[in-house]
Amino acid sequence: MHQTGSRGTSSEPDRLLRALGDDDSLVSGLGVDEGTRRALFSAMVRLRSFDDACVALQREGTLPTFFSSRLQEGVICGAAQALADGDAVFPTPREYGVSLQRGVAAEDLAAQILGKASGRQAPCYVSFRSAKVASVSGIIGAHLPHAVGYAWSARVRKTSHVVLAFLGDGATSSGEFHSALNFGGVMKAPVLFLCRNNGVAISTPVARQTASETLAEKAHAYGIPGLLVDGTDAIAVYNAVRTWADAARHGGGAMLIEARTDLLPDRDPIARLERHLMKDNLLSEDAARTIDAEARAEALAAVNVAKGRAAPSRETLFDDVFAVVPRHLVSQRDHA
Amino acid sequence: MHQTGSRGTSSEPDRLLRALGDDDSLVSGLGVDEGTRRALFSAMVRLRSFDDACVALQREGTLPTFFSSRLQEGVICGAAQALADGDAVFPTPREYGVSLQRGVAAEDLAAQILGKASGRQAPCYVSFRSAKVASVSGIIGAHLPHAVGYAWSARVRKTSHVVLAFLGDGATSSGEFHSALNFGGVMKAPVLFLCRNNGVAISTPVARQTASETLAEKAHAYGIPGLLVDGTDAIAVYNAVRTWADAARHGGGAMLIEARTDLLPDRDPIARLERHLMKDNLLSEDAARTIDAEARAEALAAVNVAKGRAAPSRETLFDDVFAVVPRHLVSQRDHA
Amino acid sequence: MSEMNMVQAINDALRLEMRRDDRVVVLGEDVGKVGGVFRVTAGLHEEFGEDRVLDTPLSEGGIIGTAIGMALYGLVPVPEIQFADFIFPGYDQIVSELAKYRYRSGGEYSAKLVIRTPVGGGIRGGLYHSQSPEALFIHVAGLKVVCPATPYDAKGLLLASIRDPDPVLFFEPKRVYRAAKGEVPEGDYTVEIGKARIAREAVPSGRKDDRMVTVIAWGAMLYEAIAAAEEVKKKGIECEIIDLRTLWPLDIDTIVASVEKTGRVVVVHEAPRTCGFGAELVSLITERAFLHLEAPPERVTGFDTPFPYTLEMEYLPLAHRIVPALEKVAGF
Amino acid sequence: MSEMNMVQAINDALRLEMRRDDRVVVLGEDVGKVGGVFRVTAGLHEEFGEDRVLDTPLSEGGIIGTAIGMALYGLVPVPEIQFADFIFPGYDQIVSELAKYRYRSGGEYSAKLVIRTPVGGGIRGGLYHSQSPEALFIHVAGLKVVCPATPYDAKGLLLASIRDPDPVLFFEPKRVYRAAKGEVPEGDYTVEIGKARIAREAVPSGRKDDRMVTVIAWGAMLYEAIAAAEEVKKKGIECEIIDLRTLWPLDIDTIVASVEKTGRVVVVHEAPRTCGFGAELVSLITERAFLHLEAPPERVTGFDTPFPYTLEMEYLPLAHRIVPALEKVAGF
Ligand SMILES: Cc1ncc(C[n+]2csc(CCOP(=O)(O)OP(=O)(O)O)c2C)c(N)n1
Ligand SMILES: Cc1ncc(C[n+]2csc(CCOP(=O)(O)OP(=O)(O)O)c2C)c(N)n1
Ligand SMILES: [Mg+2]
Ligand SMILES: [Mg+2]
Repeated sequence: MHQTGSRGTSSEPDRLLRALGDDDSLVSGLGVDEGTRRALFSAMVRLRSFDDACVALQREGTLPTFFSSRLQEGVICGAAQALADGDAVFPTPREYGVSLQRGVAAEDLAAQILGKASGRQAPCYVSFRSAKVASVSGIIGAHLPHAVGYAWSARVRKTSHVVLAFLGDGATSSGEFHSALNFGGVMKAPVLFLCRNNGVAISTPVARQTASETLAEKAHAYGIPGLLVDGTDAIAVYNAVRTWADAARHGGGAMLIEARTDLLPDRDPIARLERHLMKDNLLSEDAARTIDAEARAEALAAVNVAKGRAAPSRETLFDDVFAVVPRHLVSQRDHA
Repeated sequence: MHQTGSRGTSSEPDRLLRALGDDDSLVSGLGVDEGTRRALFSAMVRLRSFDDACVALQREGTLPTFFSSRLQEGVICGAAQALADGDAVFPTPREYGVSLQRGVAAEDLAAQILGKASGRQAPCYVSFRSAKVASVSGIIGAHLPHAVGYAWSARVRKTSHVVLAFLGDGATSSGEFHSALNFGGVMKAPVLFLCRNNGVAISTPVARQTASETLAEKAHAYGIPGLLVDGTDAIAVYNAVRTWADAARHGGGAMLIEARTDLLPDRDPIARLERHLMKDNLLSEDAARTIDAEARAEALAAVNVAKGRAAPSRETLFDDVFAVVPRHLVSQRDHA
Repeated sequence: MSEMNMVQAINDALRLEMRRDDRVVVLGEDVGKVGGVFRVTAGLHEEFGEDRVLDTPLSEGGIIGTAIGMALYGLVPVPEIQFADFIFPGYDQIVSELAKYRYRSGGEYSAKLVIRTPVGGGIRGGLYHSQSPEALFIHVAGLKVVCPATPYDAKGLLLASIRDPDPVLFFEPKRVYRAAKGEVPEGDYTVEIGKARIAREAVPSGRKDDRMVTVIAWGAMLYEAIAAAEEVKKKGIECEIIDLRTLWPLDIDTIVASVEKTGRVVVVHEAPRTCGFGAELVSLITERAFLHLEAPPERVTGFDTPFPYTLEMEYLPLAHRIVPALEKVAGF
Repeated sequence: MSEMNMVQAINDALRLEMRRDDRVVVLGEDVGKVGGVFRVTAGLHEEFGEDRVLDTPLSEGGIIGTAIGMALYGLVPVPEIQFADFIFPGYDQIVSELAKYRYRSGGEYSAKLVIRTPVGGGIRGGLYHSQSPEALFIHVAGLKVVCPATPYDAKGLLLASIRDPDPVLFFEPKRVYRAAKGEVPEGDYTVEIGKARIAREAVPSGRKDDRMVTVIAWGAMLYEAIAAAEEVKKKGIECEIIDLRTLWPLDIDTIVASVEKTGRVVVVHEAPRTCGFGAELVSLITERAFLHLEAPPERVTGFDTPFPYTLEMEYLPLAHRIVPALEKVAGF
């Protein structure tokens, strides 16, 4: 595994870290155990199925908006797989699905997306404290300094927990990206900034987002390492995150990984891993079909259960503004 | 002159651009004409004298605060000298004195500092439209995107004017630093970000400001060149800015220069240039004394003239909020 | 004249002014080729090219800060903030720089630009796609704040805003972007900044028990005020509705004249109640028309909570919440 | 008990709470070794070390954003913003993140922290070292806003703020940082958030032409209100002065009780008049005590201009500007 130091990447911006070769086999020397590879596959299929179910909800008008994670599963699932239980994740809306992998029931995720939990946030702006998944903000980049503060706290509190923060390519332009990476570098916080570069922010191509050749090299500005990885190669993402996390648990600091998901003509991370697993005889056609069928069934069932849940009542509008509903809100609740 | 490309600096962060050698003579190959070298010296002495007069005003309590430019003259005067008339400057309070070199009368500068012009801003937050010196903000870093927009406008309006924006090392942490350099890179704006690194922001050392090894290398994050220059060497600063400006007038884009003023044991840029000029027989002891005496006389006279000017009247409080005083302000002015 | 919706009217104003004045430039996230997420800038990139219509990086501080620099140069930028909810990363540039540039420079400089941004709820956008932050700008000296309710006013006020010498925040009520339709002149015209409009005049019936109420509203809530007025008319309550159009500087004369006539006031706005613009309106009315007031002015507003997602129709001050307030002030 | 000024009282509160609760951390620009530009955090770095007292890079968004992350972890950060004027680069973190975190997460998370920052004019600081931005935070649901006027309240309110479960903006009136002195208990005590204090009680003389006025003030302006009250006493105007202490949530009961007694109100604040907190106070009073009002409430405030430098003593609502307002409401 080629990992650049704080000034390596820029001289080799074309060094894209990959685990799977063009022939779908593991690049030699990368020992990722079979269980992990299988788990990665299942997680991606599960996420894709859930995503498809939600996209259908959007098409039928049930959801006004939805941030599909299609083709981004290699980054999302690869990274989540590399974390330990006590680690925390700070996602953007497009990684709403990371909670599935961290033990959240699909129906609870669907309930938040369908506005059947607190009903406060639009779809994909989810929160799962039980899974140590932070609340998603609607302000691009705003969550990044939170990840730094959280990671620093875990360090000074002498735990070995680390923090994973996701971001898109567009978010690299935000002021908080700058603050977060800078604070992360100075505070030596065990936080990973994992940038999914899908080449575009709404309609704006990366070339209009920044003039830097890669996003990974932005790390240098903060004295932290930057790494470019193939985001459609879930094993490569897993490896990169795992390597960072192992170091970060024992005193290592912040890092920026750019995972490109727009680069290769064959951009489907699930198809790639499937071919690899079949080639290595870790997956049969039958098994693949079963995994897929189960995932689709789970997603549909989850959506149905969630649809059946009660919507939050008017009274709940006034909860959670403060720890205790204050008098002025009691009066707005009861007399308006 | 050694200038790094968009990825050169980081591999040679210790390459500090200098024009004056340890023996006070010009490094060979750097042909800076005699007139320019003499002008630089006079400008620095003039600024130092003015600054001393203001520091005295602060000591006596006339000024509540003051941003002294002592020891920063190499950067301020070196850069200003390299500009053409139509170019614009966006300073921080510590470069309040750049206007002197751009034709502003010392008494008009003193009047603004003493609150005898509009009286709206604390000392050093000056503005001189006639000299194309922008209004200084109290918010660190906030002026940097202005410089980008201005420079871009000059470009699309097909002029050959360029823009110089000053900043301190502390300002590199601001969100607007990030926005400005990023926009500057993407928009290919003819703007120079000239960072005076004096090693400290109030009490915070650069090492707590950022973990990057140099500030110059932050340029890479924006796909623009970064350069490290000895900020106590006015000729080196002049050269660096001039070289950039010549290119920027003809299609060149944004750049970041870090000028270190805290590095060498011999940190006085005036003493250094004086030794050089004397060594090259461009300045006699007598001439130096005269330049100094004239500068001090000018500064004291300016302060006296400014002190004698009338302070703004209460009515002026309500001007310039809008182009025309609106009715609600007329009533606040006349009835309060 | 042709019938337009508000999106078309704003687009028409931008195109007209960009043709007339080559200093006008448009910039923002996704405003270029795709013409903005609401298509308000559609076609401008094609017509005026990328030196007049710029897709920017994702930084509101950068957008507004860069626009200020363009304005200092002498251009007239019209930056778009994709949703008003995203304006806060650029808030410092607006309140510390834009609003204060003329003042702090003793009149040497001014930064003239118009920030366009969609505001308001009712589109199932939730917490970060629904807010109405006008009060946070009206409190800051140096800014003009405009919010049209009709396509006619949208075009005329935008043209006036671009030609006004001061910075203007131009809030577009996105809930009625397409729903509000009306006749819009094809050529050039302006609607004066700082002038309200009587959207519905109260005509006293002459009956003894007749009660009149002045309703102050703007943007999308104007239509709710009108619906509420129709509703209470049956009960003998006659509303005079003022569409503010410009929130600051305020057309206090029109308001005071109406309150002197009706003696009762209801203010409607989407933003949270506390320290909302309604508080300023109530205070000004109390100061200027105290002896004419038959009842304390009522505010019908968003609640003092963040903007919710599923319950937005409970949160918004829609007709069903305005009606009881009208009845209350009428019955005081 | 010992006499302290406000800087000492706040320092004392921080030290006490950091000793009592090891989750409390202090961070900000220059708060460490040098103890802050106003020396409010002096000695803390020495006593608690750099894992509890952090000098940060120069980014208010970074300071507040990082503090939110610490709070999500379970620490109790007390970030300092060097001057309230510099809070705007961090405004988005406060209004979009801090204020909304509990709500948007359906109560799963909360971000408990206290932002300390000096406010107000009168120190020859000019445009960017003098502002009073309270209204810009009170309007945003989810924040508590505190502003003590005395050392006793400063210590007690800061301890209460740190222990309160919600985010608090703790505004420190820097003009009286050292000028306000008083007895402060040495140990632990709190002053309840949300409770105003009658700083001066109006005692009716019983004379027929006697007029009473309720004056609402906070922070440094409390002392101006007191001076004005002494001044008008000679003219038969008796003031009841309410020191709000907590601006939000508001102790409306204390205000209404006083207004029911006096029938007249003057509100004093440094911030610009329009959409200032005074507007909310006037509106609430009008809504709740309409029939008790003998005169329209008056606002004595900063003008609707940026904060000036040389003319700040004209700008501020000092006693010489409060006196005519008292006379006006008394003579209505
Ligand atoms: C501060 C802010 N500005 C603008 C937006 C609107 N917006 C939502 S998603 C988005 C693009 C994000 O692109 P990127 O970060 O690349 O993530 P992707 O959607 O490609 O995964 C924008 C501009 C926002 N949410 N917040
Ligand atoms: C946004 C903001 N935060 C904090 C301050 C307070 N402040 C004034 S000068 C300064 C330090 C600036 O340091 P640097 O940029 O290195 O410039 P220097 O004074 O060293 O020339 C700080 C923190 C400010 N003016 N603006
Ligand atoms: Mg993207
Ligand atoms: Mg410095």
